[in-house]
Amino acid sequence: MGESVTLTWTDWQAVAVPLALAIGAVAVLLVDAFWRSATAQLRHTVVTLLTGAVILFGLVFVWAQRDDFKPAFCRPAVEGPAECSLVFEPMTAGLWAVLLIGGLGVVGLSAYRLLASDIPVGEYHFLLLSALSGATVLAGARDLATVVIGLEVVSLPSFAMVALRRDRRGSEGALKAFLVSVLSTAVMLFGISYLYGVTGSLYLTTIANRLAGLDPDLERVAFAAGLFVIVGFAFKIAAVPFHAWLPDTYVGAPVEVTAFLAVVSKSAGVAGLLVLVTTGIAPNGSDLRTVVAVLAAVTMTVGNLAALRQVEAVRLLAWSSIGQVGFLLAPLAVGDAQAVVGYLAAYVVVTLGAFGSVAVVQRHRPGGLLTDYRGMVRSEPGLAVALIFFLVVLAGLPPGLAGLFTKFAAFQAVIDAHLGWLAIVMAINVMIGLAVYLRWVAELFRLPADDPFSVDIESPAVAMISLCAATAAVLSVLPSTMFALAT
Amino acid sequence: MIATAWRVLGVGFSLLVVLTAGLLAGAEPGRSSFLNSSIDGLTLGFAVRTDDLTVLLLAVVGVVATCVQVYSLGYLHERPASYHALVALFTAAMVTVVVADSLFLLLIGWEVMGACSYLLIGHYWERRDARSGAVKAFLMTRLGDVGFLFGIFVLGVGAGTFRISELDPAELSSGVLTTGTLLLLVGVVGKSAQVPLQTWLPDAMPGPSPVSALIHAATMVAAGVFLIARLYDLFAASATTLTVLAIVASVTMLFAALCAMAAVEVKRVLAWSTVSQLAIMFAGLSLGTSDGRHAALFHLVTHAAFKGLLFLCAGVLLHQIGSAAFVVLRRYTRRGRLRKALPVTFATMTVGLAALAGVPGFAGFFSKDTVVEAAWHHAQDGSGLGWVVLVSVCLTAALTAFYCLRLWLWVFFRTPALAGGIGAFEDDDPMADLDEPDTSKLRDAPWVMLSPLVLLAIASVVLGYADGVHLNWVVGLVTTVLVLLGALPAYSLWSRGADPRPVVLEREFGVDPLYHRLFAVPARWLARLTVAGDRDVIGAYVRATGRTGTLVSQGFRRMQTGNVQTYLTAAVVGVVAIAVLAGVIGS
Amino acid sequence: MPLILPLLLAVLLFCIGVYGVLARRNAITLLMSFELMLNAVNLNLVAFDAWRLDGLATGQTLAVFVITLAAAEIGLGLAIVLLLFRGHGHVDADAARDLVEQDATEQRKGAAT
Amino acid sequence: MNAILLGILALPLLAALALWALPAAIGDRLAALYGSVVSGLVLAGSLILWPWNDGWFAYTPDERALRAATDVPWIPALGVRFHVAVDSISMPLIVLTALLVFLCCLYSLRITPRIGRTRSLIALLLVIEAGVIGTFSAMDLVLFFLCFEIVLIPMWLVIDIWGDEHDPAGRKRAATTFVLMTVLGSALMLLGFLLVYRQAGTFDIVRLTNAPVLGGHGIPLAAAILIAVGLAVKVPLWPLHIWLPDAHAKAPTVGSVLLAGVLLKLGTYGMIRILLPVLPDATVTIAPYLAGFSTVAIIAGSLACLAQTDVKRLIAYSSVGHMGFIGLGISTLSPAGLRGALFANIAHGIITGLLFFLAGAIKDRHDTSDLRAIGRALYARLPRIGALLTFACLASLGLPGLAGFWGEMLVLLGAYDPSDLLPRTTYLVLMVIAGLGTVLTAAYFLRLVRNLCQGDPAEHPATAFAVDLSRIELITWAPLVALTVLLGVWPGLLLHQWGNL
Repeated sequence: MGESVTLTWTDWQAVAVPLALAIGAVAVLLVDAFWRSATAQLRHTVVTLLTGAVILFGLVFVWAQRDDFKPAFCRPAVEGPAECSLVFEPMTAGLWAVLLIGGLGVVGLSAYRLLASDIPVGEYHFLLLSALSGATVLAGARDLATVVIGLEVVSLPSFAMVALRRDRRGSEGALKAFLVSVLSTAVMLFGISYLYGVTGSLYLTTIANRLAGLDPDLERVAFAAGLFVIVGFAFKIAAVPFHAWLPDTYVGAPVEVTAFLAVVSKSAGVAGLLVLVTTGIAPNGSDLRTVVAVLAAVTMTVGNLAALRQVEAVRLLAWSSIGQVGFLLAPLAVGDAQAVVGYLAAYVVVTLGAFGSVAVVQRHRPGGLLTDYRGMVRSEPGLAVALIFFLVVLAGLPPGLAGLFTKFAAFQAVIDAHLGWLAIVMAINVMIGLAVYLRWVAELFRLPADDPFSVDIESPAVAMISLCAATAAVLSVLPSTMFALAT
Repeated sequence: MIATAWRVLGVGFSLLVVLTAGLLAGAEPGRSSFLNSSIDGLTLGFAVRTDDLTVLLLAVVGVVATCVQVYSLGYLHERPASYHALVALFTAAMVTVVVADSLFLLLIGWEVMGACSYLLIGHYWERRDARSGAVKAFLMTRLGDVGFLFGIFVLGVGAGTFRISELDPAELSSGVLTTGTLLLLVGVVGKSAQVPLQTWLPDAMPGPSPVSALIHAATMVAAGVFLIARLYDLFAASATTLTVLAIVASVTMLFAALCAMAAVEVKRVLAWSTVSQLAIMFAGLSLGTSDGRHAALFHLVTHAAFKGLLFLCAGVLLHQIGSAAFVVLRRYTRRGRLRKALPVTFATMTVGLAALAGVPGFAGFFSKDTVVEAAWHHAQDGSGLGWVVLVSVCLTAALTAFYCLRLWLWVFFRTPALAGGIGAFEDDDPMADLDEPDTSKLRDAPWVMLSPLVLLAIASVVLGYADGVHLNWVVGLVTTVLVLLGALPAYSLWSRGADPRPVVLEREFGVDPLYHRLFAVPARWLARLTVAGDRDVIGAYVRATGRTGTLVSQGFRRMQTGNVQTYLTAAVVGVVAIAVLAGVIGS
Repeated sequence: MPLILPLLLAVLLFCIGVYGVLARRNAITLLMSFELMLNAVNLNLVAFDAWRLDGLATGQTLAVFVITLAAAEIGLGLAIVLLLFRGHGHVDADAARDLVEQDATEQRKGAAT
Repeated sequence: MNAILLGILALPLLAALALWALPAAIGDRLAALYGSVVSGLVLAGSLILWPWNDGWFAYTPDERALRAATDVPWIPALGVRFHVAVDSISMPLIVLTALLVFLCCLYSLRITPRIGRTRSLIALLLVIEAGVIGTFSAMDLVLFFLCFEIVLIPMWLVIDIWGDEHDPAGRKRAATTFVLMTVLGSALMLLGFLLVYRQAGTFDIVRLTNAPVLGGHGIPLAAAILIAVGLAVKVPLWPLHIWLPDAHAKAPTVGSVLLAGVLLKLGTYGMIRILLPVLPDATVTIAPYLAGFSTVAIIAGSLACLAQTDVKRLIAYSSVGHMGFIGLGISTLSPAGLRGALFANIAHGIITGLLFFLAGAIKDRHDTSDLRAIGRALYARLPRIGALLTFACLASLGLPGLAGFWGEMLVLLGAYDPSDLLPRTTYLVLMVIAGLGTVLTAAYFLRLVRNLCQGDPAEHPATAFAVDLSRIELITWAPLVALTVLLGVWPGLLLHQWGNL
């Protein structure tokens, strides 16, 4: 019988951010629910500011503690180092920063006049903050129970957000995401149960230690269990072949929510998988890593190929995000946290920007076809240049150096791990990915357009897109900032 | 205005060359090098030298070029600016070859000449035969030049220098020497139109006649002879090369003379005669003796005079009548008009033909005899090569006399037997259905054209005595007899009005079609094959990649059915698949 | 009781759950199938806990978590199903196909109009 | 000094950004003038920077030859530094780039593609210039890769937007093929760089040159192959050349000029700068194959030219052959061959630039580049352009006395006497084949002159708008003609640069 777990000041510090987000979530809900007298604009603005403030607090907190190592909810282990449920360390800081920046971006995209008017503001922000809270927990989790809880706290609000508009499309999208996710949770839990069975612990470090000295008979069981856990996350991040729900859900949800799914939800999944792979179930040299590498190769290839002929902007982004996840999985498969976090950072920023731009266009042209963007470089030069920049970053070509260097880091990680075949697949996918994005860029440049897109863009959108572009530009010039997120 | 400037420049430049030759005559040999850069111990750069050979060639080039430039003032009316500029450039290139002491400088002149000849032969680019002749000239000489370049590599790398004056046969291994000189010989064969690269020269005849004169007399083809004379130490040190050269020369001189016997156009006869005469020079050089070299150079000089003269004469015919085909000329001759209307041309051409045929007293007689004599001496020294050369030169002398006389008689004289008929050339008369030509306006060319003729005609006689007359009477007698032996059949055939031309000779041994079939046709096929390969093999892969991408993409779109249970099924199947795959990896 | 029996039962339950998810069309049935799967997990956890004599009772604790989680999921699931029913008038999971990509030609037509 | 280098790197980029910031309404002429001034400044800067006689730093002690170096850490996490410097390997290419861009801008003062949008075109040209100069001065593998890629999207846009206006689908396809093949190649090249990094622990070219990755098999060989393939796409070496004819044929005149004159050199420069010094042993292993493919490129390119019916395609294919010579020169690993390759780089840039200018002029005047549609007897209709075309063709076929000769001659000399580590007999065979390739080269250029310039003018009457050489054309082409002659008669001008090679 171990000693009882007592909460210390360090524990509180480590969970401060998730806690603050959760409290913020409740506060937002309360404000929206009980302050009915204010005008919609005022209420919306206050809610936005409140949400933003909470997330900003989290960011500042992360920034202040970025170099610290703060384990929380620890107890001395039977063997080996202390077992902790949640750890704040530099990698966590990097992941939290990415998640929070993503959340902040989504809040910005959901500012007044941007968010569809039929979405209840309070619930929306409540769900957003809840999911963020879960995401941060997931990124810091060091035991499987916390992982499961964190994952669910991210997922369930996301589905609610997809369906928040309460229309046919939203409900269908939510249903698809929900069903696939629940199946994945069940599979993952099934795997966890076996993992627990063979190792007798849920703490990742302990599992890692015990896996090393496992009875060979049980090794197969442990491997299968680990596989199930990874497959659970593969659903979450929509790795092929567990991706099919993603395009439909992305198209069905409001664009802001899609941005949320693509940025926060997906990052959370990657963060969780990263934690699992690096600290727990897939130690260096494990066959599970090979499985992840295979998943990476298949995911990026299928994602990019499917994106090749899409004619709708959101669907193209959906498929391309699958491709991007493939690229993320590649350094993940070799346990290179730095490359993963860096990639995630660039991905989050430009995906936000891209969805922001798409949201602007979609609000005025609901069709959402790529042809709607024709000639925009002349009619809406600012927006077009920003969008082109985002796309080029996603493709990983100059001037989008942020994307180039994150891909570079991914290549480097893979090469250092002697996965030559994966590197070749990645190289081919760089080409396919470029083909995907160039089609869109070409539309933007095509002149003359019959009916060019030209509107008065809402100022919050301008601010958000400019911010994303500026951040991406800074990351391009100083790519080391991205990689400094997790050192 | 511009044309006038270029005319002045052209004539002036040629005169300058003559003047330079005059100034350099008797001066101390000198050398200097410039613009050098060194690569890996090899110096790559330019160098010039002046010595007797240089001066001799400069004089020849200068005089012929001056004659051609002056003659062209009257001859050429279309696009004179580019013409005169190119002739000047042509001359300059030859001068470069002559003064070069660096193999690369020599190569520059060598190939610029090729380019100039291409451009000048194609001067009448409206004409199909001029176009193809020009291309052919350039390509065949270029083919030889590749060998020439490789020869430079072999010798230069072997000797560690590209300076001609520093190439010492004693320091070169015999393998390098033989390979290098043989490769150089390839270039020479191409440039001087020897067998097997002989076909371009006759086809180059559509060019303006003065250009032909320049090419055949002083530049281009003479460069080959000059080159061997310049590198004579090297060539003489390699017995293999000399043997090859002798065989090439012997075959060429007979081949070309035979072709000339059946040609039915003045310029074509002359072109073949050039090939044949050059072969005589090469034969002299192939002896490997200083006598032989001297004989060859002597023949080069006299040949420059009479061949230049002959081509300029042919130019007059072309200029005044519009054609140099036998059949056209016969239309005038059968009325006896040609000789009377063009007295100066007739006279000078007679001199030229006599010199070419080796009629005693004319320059060609002496120079050819020197070659024969050198060969004779060499043969007496016990050289088989000498005998080969001797026999072939003697035979060629007879054949030369035949075609010269044939040309002279058929062009200028009525045939009593034909009683005013055109004769044996009627078959290929392009104007057979035309009316009789109006001969009344036919008159000799203006004096600006005739004066070079006269000058060269004088040279064609005088030059024979320039070297001092040391005639070997036996040799002289033998060659004279041979000339007579050659001339008699020509006369008797003419007087009977017959001109039997064996088909094989008329087709020039079928070499040209053979080359066409051997090289041009396969090249065209290969070209089509390459294009098709790019399009249907390499390009097909690229296109197929793109199409596969599109198809796969469409496939993925199809798989996106919208049915969530399909997705779930796919996912479960995916789990199983990954489990199986992992099992495979794990085991 | 040997460990193998509850494990076999759990596998059986899980497989029935998977079958239900794949074979049934009614969304409610699907939710029930998920319940089955999660309960299989619970069974596993408790069985392993008992087998291992885990002093921390980790397995049981996680089982409680899973029960809570399942409740939350079903709650949200039912809400979504209700929404689906409101929008579509039925609760067939495989009949909700609005979001499937239209055929390219149709889309072009749509863009033209 | 390093300020100048940084200046000529930054100036075009900033100027391009500034140009885009200007309103779209500014006149085409003004934009072109702006571009001319900027690129003129870059040209001036590059001329000031030209180091005389210092040679390649790989062959000089103490890195004396490296000039204008700037070396600051950039991304420490990845081991990437911002390290730029020039030596006499890169400097002539930089000057060539600056010159060609300058001439293109100057040309655009009067003659622009019919599609218009000159402002953007000029800006893209400036971006390309910055990228190319960056590639030529990068001393860090990652920076090299980066600059290598900078060029892609602008060039893609240039072809996609301003390309052949009669064939929108074709130009789109050409642009996409170009960009995708190059991106795949450069991604593979990046893999090679990363392998080098894994072996040597640095991306710095200077350090790698001083302490190369030795060993001719295993990882160094894999790295060398990957790098060579990546660069070969750009060169382009047969059979990776398939993007080239379309891209050149469909691109606008200035695009073709830059594509052929400058962009192709990135590949060969990379081979000389990276492959040889960094992976010396592995390069020896792959050199014979490289030489073989180069020779095939010479022959295949020339043969393909013989069957072309489009003047721009023909010139494009001729680049395949010429670049094959350069590849052969590099693969001899001998001083003569390398210098030949370097010289031919410059000469090809000048001559093919001129040829594409001429082809563009002919195309503009006839609204097609199809030889059959243009008709013959250009000498009669456009005598000056015809004469210039003939001149350029003669230069391009390697006529001694013009710039095209020396490079190819030195390449053949290098093949005659290759590095001692290489199989000489193989190279002798390749030399002979390449020599025959020069004859084929002559054949297709003469065929071009014959089919285009010569012919009976009566059959091909002049079109009404056919204006012979305009003043702006004269001004832009004159430097190229002059350089062709100057380098032809004085090759030492450049050869001196590589003194200690």
